[in-house]
Amino acid sequence: MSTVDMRVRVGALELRNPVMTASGTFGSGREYADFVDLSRLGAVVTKGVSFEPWAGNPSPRIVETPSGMLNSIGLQNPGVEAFCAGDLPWLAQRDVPVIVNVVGHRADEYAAVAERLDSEQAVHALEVNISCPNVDAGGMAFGTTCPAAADVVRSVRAVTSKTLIVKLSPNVTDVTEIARAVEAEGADAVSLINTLLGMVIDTRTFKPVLPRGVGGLSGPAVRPVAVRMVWQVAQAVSIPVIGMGGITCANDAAEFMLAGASAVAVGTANFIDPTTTVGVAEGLERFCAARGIGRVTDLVGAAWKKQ
Amino acid sequence: MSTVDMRVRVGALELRNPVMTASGTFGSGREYADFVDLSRLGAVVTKGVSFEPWAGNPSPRIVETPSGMLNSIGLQNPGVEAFCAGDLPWLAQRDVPVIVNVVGHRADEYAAVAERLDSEQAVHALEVNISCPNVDAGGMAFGTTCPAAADVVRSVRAVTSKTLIVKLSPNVTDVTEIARAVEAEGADAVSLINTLLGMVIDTRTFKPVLPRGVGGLSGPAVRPVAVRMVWQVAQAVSIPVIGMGGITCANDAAEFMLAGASAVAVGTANFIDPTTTVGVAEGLERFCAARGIGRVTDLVGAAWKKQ
Amino acid sequence: MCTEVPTPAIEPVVVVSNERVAEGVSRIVLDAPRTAGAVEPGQFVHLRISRHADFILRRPFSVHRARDGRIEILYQVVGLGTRALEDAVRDDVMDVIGPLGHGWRVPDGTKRALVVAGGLGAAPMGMLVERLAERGIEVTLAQGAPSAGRLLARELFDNLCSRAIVATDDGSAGLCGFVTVLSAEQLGRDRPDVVYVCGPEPMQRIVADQCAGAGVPCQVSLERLMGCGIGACLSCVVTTRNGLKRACVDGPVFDAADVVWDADGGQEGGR
Amino acid sequence: MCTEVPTPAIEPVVVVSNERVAEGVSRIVLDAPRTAGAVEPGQFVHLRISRHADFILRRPFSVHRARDGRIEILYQVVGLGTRALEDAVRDDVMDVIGPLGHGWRVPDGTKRALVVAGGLGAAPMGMLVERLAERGIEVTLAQGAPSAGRLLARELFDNLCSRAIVATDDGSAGLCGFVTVLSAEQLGRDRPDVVYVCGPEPMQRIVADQCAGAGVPCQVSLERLMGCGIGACLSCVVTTRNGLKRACVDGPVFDAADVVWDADGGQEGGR
Ligand SMILES: Cc1cc2nc3c(=O)[nH]c(=O)nc-3n(C[C@H](O)[C@H](O)[C@H](O)COP(=O)(O)OP(=O)(O)OC[C@H]3O[C@@H](n4cnc5c(N)ncnc54)[C@H](O)[C@@H]3O)c2cc1C
Ligand SMILES: Cc1cc2nc3c(=O)[nH]c(=O)nc-3n(C[C@H](O)[C@H](O)[C@H](O)COP(=O)(O)OP(=O)(O)OC[C@H]3O[C@@H](n4cnc5c(N)ncnc54)[C@H](O)[C@@H]3O)c2cc1C
Ligand SMILES: Cc1cc2nc3c(=O)[nH]c(=O)nc-3n(C[C@H](O)[C@H](O)[C@H](O)COP(=O)(O)O)c2cc1C
Ligand SMILES: Cc1cc2nc3c(=O)[nH]c(=O)nc-3n(C[C@H](O)[C@H](O)[C@H](O)COP(=O)(O)O)c2cc1C
Ligand code: FES
Ligand code: FES
Repeated sequence: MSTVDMRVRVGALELRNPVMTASGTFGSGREYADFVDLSRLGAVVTKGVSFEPWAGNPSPRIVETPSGMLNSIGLQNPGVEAFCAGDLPWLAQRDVPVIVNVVGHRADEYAAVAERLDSEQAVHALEVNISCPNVDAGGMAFGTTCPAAADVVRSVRAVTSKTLIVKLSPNVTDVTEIARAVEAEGADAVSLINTLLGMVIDTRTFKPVLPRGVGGLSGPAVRPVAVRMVWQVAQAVSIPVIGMGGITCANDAAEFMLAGASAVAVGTANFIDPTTTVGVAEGLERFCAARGIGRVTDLVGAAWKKQ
Repeated sequence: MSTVDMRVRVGALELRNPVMTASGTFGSGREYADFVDLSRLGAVVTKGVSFEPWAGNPSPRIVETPSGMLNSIGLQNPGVEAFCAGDLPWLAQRDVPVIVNVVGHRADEYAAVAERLDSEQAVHALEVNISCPNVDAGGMAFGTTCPAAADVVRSVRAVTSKTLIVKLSPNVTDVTEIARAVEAEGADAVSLINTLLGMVIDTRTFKPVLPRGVGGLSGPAVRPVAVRMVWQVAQAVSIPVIGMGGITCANDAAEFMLAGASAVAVGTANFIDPTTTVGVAEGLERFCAARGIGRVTDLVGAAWKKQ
Repeated sequence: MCTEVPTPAIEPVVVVSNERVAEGVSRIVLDAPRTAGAVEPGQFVHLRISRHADFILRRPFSVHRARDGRIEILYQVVGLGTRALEDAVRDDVMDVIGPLGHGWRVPDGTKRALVVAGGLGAAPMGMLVERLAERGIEVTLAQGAPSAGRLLARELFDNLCSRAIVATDDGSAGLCGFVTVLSAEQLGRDRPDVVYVCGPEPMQRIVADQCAGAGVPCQVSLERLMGCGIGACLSCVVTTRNGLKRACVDGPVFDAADVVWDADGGQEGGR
Repeated sequence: MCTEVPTPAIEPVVVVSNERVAEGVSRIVLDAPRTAGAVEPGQFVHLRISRHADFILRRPFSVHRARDGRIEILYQVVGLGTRALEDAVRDDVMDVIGPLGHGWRVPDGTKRALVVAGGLGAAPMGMLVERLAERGIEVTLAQGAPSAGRLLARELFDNLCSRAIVATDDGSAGLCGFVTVLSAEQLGRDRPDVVYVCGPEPMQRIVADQCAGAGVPCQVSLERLMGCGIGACLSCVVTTRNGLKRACVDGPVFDAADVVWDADGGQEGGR
């Protein structure tokens, strides 16, 4: 086999390779089991889980845009209890670290979910989503100011000893400021980017296509913005960065790692090719092998680190 | 001919139709004269003009991205005197309003350019660019905080009675805040969006493709973000909004007008089809005619205005 | 049928033919042995129209018929994807994920079925009518379209249905009016054991109401914008009496009695 | 030539043929009557490869030859656009903006010319050699490539040049080594009135230095990433002794003596 060491660390977690799934684009992992051997992924990140069940937003919930899409799913999910009873036991049987994406309307709701999950051995890490643009209360509102972001992270940190990842919003003037604020509150890693706030108006009906008006932009279209933010954040904090936004192939993933990401996540691309994640993982290994790079971690930040 | 009234107002300016050129993508207009009858456009917006000559950034200055491109031109221009001696007299002979994009490293430099142009009859309006991501001093730095934006606009307003448009940056948490700040200082209109800050890293060299690292993302990829911001700003201010970002056809232009833009500008699309501007103007007229819309201004904000 | 859902897979497919079959509607035939062998009536494929790449998502299409290792899709050109599909020529390579979703169910003891198809709603009915005919079930078809030139799959339906009646908006064939007039008549006259409906959602809803009134089980096939097509993204939800369901895996065929019409998705604000 | 620049225009073009002509290099022939009639040696077209739309910008290509209303382009597959170009087949429709740029100039009284082409640098030399031959100018060609299989347009050059000498990196044809060895020899031996150079920029620079040393006028054809292709966007700047020039309208051919190598664009920071 290969001689490339593909392992990476995110907090206390060691991943067998840097390729994870982006929250909300991979269901609970179960939906992709026909296409992907989950044990070949670095980690599975679940969709957002709230304390109570959330119904999500009205339809239509997606619309395609040039090289991307808007979504307005609105974090529909059955709540943390149903998650622990349903998807989690199934995931626990797979040989892959499980990271649960945590959402809430208020800081104490985030904490309640985190507390409930803290006791679940099958959960390896939490990803606190303070960046979903598709809910009125909570979500992105927490991710766009330092005090609000700090507040959520503090509440969650207080109730969990699991690896704590904070998912950042790109809809800010200075993403490094938010990254530093959550690092200061004890985040073990940051992940970025969540979706960019966007809108499509239907020129036949004269109304926005999505009932809520705005939605979250993802896919290749946003990749340059995501790479730029990873580059900025990786130089601003000393915790690991998980990079995502428009990754479709190993080359895209390498771009994020060179920008400073210790791990990467594949989102929208799963919809086009459900095997993208494994393809990226294998491709990244070949990418390193072809260049005589012995450890995938050697890529991390190579675009700016002094040799 | 048609019965659609295509005229729109931007400050004291009346344009024969809502379609302008986006600064920096249409040269001084002269370069497109082989392809476009300038008198069929609403206005020509020139590239950025500074007080002293600027050399711009090192090459390469552009890189293509999914449905878009990054540029790092860096506002290369011969300075306001050379502009007034060279391009301006040529433009003055065309039957089209001329809007000059004004740049500076400091507020007083912006004012110096504005003051010089104030005496030029051939200049119909100024577009103050506080949103260029491709210069270290000035540019976007002014467009991302309210006090800095207000400062530049105040300085310029003090020295010119011409129609004053302020070009806003999308790289902010809340674009409506900046829009309101410049409105309060006497801006007659706002234009948005300038480019999103992005980066592409070359996976062969392991370095950013652009020597400055970051560049400005434009083209269809950014359209959903631009439409969203126009929608937000048009509802937040009472001055006209000029919308741009990824417009390639009349349908795209209509989307911006429905979102609340009183006029639109075509940028990156000129590179692919140099006749795009006239095509958009004609198409917009057909768009209205086909729907029995008598005045193009009836489109403005129709996606959110109460009937 | 469809109690055992065949495992979906990604299958590269090759275009065999692609041509107009009615006003504004084309039929594309794809060489797709795996999918053709596994697909059940009412299921769909998620198609990647790969030569044109300025859109990125797949597009879902019902399998109209499947035989000899090939699948047939009837499609109408409505936007970017279907315009690109129309440009495909013989030997172009694409790929599908399929077969996907839960298709039509035939209740035990069914002797007589009514199939109601409006416009493109005829697309998922091809395999269904074939299957019903195979099982010796007597099929009445009520088909509607804007005009005679837009009635789809006439030959197939005429051959396999005991009765095929049509309605057109402009009266250019059959009854001048909506297909829902025909379905109402049929339900009154000749009580079927089950009714299958596909077409514009308002029409499906009217037929569902007619069936509810007549006490006849009714199945509808619902279309939603789809991201993943495999149950992961929650873009395709349908509101049912049992909560939100995903059209791509729980449907596209639903029991009409379960559907809560006009109420898709959660409340505003995601609370 | 090229004192009067023909007005550029957008012209729809149709693919006549598209095939491999050397290792990694293809030739596409386009039906383009207007451009073919107006183009001068050294000019280029800005090509929109329209059937593949996940890239959006045009791509610039030199016109290798132009006759009978057709233009020929020699191209190497290096990325997205050229990969798509390789997929084009007869009768595909694209469009070009052209002819663009300032081409090669022939100084008055020229009797002997040296043409130095490295790799794809042979592309803009086709029309040039034809034109020089027409005017009875004696042409020596020094051509380099990685290997014999990558030497382009051999027939054309052999027919029209008084002398054609080659160098390959692997020695599979001609001299084993760089073409700059040949150009140095030629300059020493048989003093030409003008030298034309195209190829990788470091090679062009070496030849330019050789010419400067020998006191022979030298023209180089520079490549830059191009946005608009018509002088508007300033993405293609070349640093010259007379300031920044745009490769698309002021070039791509420049007097080597004017070029400031390795210094493109302004200072960091745009000040
Ligand atoms: C399970 C399923 C089976 C289908 N079977 C068929 C079939 O057999 N034949 C056929 O022609 N079509 C079928 N469709 C619809 C088909 O998927 C769409 O017409 C197609 O995706 C449109 O793609 P486009 O790129 O051409 O249009 P787009 O550019 O994506 O959209 C054009 C317009 O059509 C609307 N639209 C697109 N998709 C849908 C949809 N699914 N429901 C409602 N409105 C939509 C959009 O909102 C937009 O207004 C099916 C859909 C589903 C969910
Ligand atoms: C005036 C002019 C004439 C040209 N004539 C020819 C010709 O006759 N035959 C030919 O094969 N090519 C020619 N080129 C180069 C050709 O334009 C590029 O190879 C082509 O644009 C690459 O497109 P792509 O999408 O395949 O590559 P991309 O995916 O755009 O890029 C692939 C790689 O090539 C690099 N690259 C792309 N374009 C250039 C460029 N212009 N200069 C330097 N590096 C570049 C990119 O930085 C990237 O690393 C010419 C360029 C110019 C400016
Ligand atoms: C349909 C959809 C649903 C998403 N749901 C979530 C979510 O529940 N929680 C979250 O943190 N991010 C969510 N995201 C954002 C993605 O995880 C990711 O950050 C973003 O899409 C950018 O990556 P991509 O371009 O690869 O998709 C969602 C994205 C999409 C497209
Ligand atoms: C090559 C290039 C140069 C630009 N130069 C300027 C400039 O000088 N001043 C300015 O305000 N905006 C400049 N812009 C931004 C455009 O005017 C416009 O705001 C942006 O590109 C979004 O529109 P588009 O997507 O239609 O290109 C430039 C954009 C490009 C692509
Ligand atoms: S399309 Fe993704 S869940 Fe149905
Ligand atoms: S390519 Fe735009 S100026 Fe040369």
